[in-house]
Amino acid sequence: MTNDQLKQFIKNYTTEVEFVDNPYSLECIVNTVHFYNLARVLKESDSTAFDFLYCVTGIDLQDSLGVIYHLESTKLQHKLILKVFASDIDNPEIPSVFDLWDCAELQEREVFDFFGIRFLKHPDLRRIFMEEDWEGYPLRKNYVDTVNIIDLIK
Amino acid sequence: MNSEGLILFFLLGLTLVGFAIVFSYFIPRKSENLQKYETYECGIPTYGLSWIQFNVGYYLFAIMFLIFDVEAVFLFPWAVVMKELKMVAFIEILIFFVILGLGLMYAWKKQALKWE
Amino acid sequence: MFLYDFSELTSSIHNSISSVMSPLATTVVEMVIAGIVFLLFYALVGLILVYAERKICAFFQCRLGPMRVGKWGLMQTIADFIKLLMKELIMIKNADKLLFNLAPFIVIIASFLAIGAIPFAKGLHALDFDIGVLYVMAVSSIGVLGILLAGWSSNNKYSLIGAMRSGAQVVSYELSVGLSLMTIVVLAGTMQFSEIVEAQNTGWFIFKGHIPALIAFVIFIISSTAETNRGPFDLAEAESELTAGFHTEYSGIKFALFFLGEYMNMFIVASIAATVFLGGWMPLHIVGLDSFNMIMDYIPPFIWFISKTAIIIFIMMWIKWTFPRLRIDQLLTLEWKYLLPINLVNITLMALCVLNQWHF
Amino acid sequence: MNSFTKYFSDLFNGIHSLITGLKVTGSYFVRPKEIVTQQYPENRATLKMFERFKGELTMPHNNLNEHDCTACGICEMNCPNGSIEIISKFDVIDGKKKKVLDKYIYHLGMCTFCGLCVKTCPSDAIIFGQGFEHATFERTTLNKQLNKPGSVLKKEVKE
Amino acid sequence: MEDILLKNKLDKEQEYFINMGPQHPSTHGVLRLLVNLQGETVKDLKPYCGYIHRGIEKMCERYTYSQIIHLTDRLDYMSAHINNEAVCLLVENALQIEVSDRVKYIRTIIDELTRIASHQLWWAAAGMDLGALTTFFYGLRDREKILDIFEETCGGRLLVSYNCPGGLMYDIHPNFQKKVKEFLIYFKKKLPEYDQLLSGNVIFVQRMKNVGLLTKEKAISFGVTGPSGRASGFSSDIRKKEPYSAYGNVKFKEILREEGDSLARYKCRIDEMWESMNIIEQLIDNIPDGSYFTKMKPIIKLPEGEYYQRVEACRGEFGVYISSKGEKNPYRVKFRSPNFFNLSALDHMSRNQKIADLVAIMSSLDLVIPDIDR
Repeated sequence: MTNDQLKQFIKNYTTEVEFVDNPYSLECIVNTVHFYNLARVLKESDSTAFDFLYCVTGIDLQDSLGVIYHLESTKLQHKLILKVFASDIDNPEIPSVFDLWDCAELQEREVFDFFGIRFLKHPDLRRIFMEEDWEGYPLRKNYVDTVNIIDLIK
Repeated sequence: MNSEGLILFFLLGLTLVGFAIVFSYFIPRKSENLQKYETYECGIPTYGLSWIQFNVGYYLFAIMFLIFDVEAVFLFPWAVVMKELKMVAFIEILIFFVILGLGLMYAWKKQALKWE
Repeated sequence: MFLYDFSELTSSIHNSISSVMSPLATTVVEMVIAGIVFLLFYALVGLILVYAERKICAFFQCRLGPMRVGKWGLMQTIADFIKLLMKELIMIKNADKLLFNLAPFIVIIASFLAIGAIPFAKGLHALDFDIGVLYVMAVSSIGVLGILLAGWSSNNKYSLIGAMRSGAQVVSYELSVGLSLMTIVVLAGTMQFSEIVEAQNTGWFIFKGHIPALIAFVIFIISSTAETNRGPFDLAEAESELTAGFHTEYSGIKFALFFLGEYMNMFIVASIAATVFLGGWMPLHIVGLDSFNMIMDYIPPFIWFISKTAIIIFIMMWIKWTFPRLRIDQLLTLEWKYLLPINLVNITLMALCVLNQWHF
Repeated sequence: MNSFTKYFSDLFNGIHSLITGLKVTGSYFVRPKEIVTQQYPENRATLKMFERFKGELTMPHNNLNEHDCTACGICEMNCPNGSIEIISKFDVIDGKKKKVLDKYIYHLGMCTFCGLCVKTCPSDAIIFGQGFEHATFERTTLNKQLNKPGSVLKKEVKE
Repeated sequence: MEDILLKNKLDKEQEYFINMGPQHPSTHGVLRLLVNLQGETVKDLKPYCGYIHRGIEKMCERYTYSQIIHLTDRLDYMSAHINNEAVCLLVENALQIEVSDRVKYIRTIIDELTRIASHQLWWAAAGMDLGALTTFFYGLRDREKILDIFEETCGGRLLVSYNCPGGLMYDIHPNFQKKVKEFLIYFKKKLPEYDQLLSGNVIFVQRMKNVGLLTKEKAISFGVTGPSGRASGFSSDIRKKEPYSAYGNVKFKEILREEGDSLARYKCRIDEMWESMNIIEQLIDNIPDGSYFTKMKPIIKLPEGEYYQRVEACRGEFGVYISSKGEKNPYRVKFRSPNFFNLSALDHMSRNQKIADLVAIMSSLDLVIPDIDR
């Protein structure tokens, strides 16, 4: 599918989306309400068949926290970047897609660990890299590290 | 000198280990450390008991061994007298082996030899 | 025929001692002498084997091995032994203290009992039972009890799995060891080691018994390697999965004793193989080459025995440093589905050979 | 019958594969020439590193005890770990106040040998040396001063 | 009711948990696996990461683009040069800088040398994990030859830091081509020995065959890429899919297998070594003349936007995601590390296998822990 066809496909499903044309691939920003169902359709529909989730990135845009899903279809060779933002910084919640892509389980744990985004219905949402009792979410922009090695060196 | 020999070799083993352990009980410097006396499990405290009922697979083979080894013991006297008794012994042991072999085949077919 | 006979030497010592002492004192003095000799021999063999293994494995691996302590690193094992002796013995908090301490005793005593029954040369033979083969098999399998106790008493999960594996493995391979030795007993008609060696005066059993003896020899090497818990059958201490298996919690000299026990067991099974299959201390004779046979006779029987043992030990090391470790189910499949049936057929074949005088 | 032949073919293929493996290790055993061990401290005299080897940062001086460093600070800026510290002073040369190098401090303990300092240095004042024996008992000995005491900037660079 | 509770409690006590790692020989680093055992059989396992987490993504937010490169070395240290290349390609593509063909060729050759070196170490460690200790020394011996080539040209052995945005740090050493050709001749003799020692060995084959099965669907779903994924039939080679550097100019096969077991993963890597040698052979004599470095502004600023660059590292697809606000530091950097994705499939693959199989599966996945933790 070309980018335009993809756009049309997604628009047919929901209109509450925003598209950004990126030289790398099509970007699609969706809200948390429609996100899970859109992801499910994109994965399960035969005309899109996004079966390969190859990167899950958390991002802190200061006014909102988001997760970026890089999707690819191994059958149809097209790509899509799916973005979802949670605007409630104090209690960000995004539906989990662990049942659509198996790799998402660990990846979402990583995002939870660093950004504090809670993935709804995730089976085992614990910190993965940091200790269980670590305070704060290190990759957020407003995170203040009391012992900042980088500051110590500079 | 055979029976004394047995005692001698038993004592030898006892002396070697006993001396070594006594020696290294008194000579090396000791250090106290709480972590030192913990069970080693890659640096993580042990989780749960380690003395629990264990997989039956190991015992199954012990039982199999018991069956076959007891029968193998019968073979030793046969092996010694084989040269004298000649044909009689051979036919007898052939029958014995057939039975033993059938037992093995039975265990094989029953998947008792398969590790679970 | 033989230039060297130690029975005269031992009996002369016995006579000279008993002429000045009471029979009880004679026995005690003789035992002390024999004890010291065997203790020294035991320690020496242990040290040499550890050094040999390190050097040989290094050469297999394109390395030099120990080179620093002494010329060619000859003093390395002694240095290691002293180091281990100076290490503190650690007793794990949750361990079963009695059994934990008992385990190294069992391993070492079992190997001592077995080493006594080995004929090093004519007359140089401490325990010569008429059921020698059975005796050696019996005492050498006591050793596994030590491993089981060590693994169980450590209260460590790795150790327990290692001990369990070792148990299943040793009891399985015990059968093959017994049956392959029995193949030769059929040919020799005796279980006494001295007589087995004497019977090979006219030719080693591996030549005399040709095909069945050769098969028995191969099976014996495989199953005895397994019985001594050496690679590729070292499942009990499989370091890539169980860190150190049954001796994970042992430190210092106790660990060294397990280590020593393992090497001594290797020596014992190698020397039994040399005795039973390769003619023990008998020199190599080739029919028709009388001058060659004469020269061979001049080499002392002790040297013959040691060199045969060394060759078998070398083969065992070669195997260890080449093959990957077996999995537990592969191990048991090998024994129960390959070695055991082949062994049973092989004994029948050997009996047939003996019956029809097919052997040489 | 099929499983019977399979049993024996498995057995013989297995034995054959094991012997192939034994041959490889055995062939190395009888060829001690293939041994690759380097006996390190003993071969110090013959051991030579390649000229590009990044052992440690050094500042070459010529025999007049002069170096090329103008204390511009580009290397310090580019270093990701802060392992370079340039302490400059102001000297009066020909009546003009000029910034010259006082101390070039190099923290070897923090260096990751990325090579950005050497690459970006505009006057090629620093290079990587071949020394690799850095083991010391104290961390402080890893902080080195690269410019030799009393060294000055090279004449032609000064102009 | 009480009975059920009691039974549950007993079942709980009968569960046998073993920690493999962080100090364990088979995890090749500081990974901890909590394995639930039933006898020798693995019921399930949970990975615990983070023992070597250094916060590289956070550090990158403070670094300039050329400084980021030296940190990517330290992710998957076995494919250091390939990781560097990912960042360089991203910056070059974003700024639309065209590097010379010489740079592309040299990068590709060193990429493939890195791949061979990585697979050599993997082969060495795979043998060691299964108890054949000799392989470790043979593998490292051959790898040393490549490291010497790296040392002569790049100045580093493991963490080469040879790439920089716009080209290379310095030109290749005059001996480079000669040494690489010598290495190819040498290694073509040694690689069959690997097969003789391990690949054909009956013990080895039986330990690897049908162990740790991963179907193609699961491999895609878990995102298992690289040789591990290709062994399941997942055609994921970025070198073919989105050719970068000089991969478009060479002919090579993508190694694909259908079985999806540990043996297939093993064979994939062995075949990849042959294929890498094939690629190097095509390139080594044809390195074009040209500049090794395209001059760039001293301070690199990426235009505002988001960029993603993927390359084929030794263990799978390595990706860099950079979100830029137009400043000299990136706003957010994310490394898509192949090992983290491969690790997620470990639990699925090792269920109902033996504990010895777990070791075989881990060695066939070839995990590098610093890449998981970042």
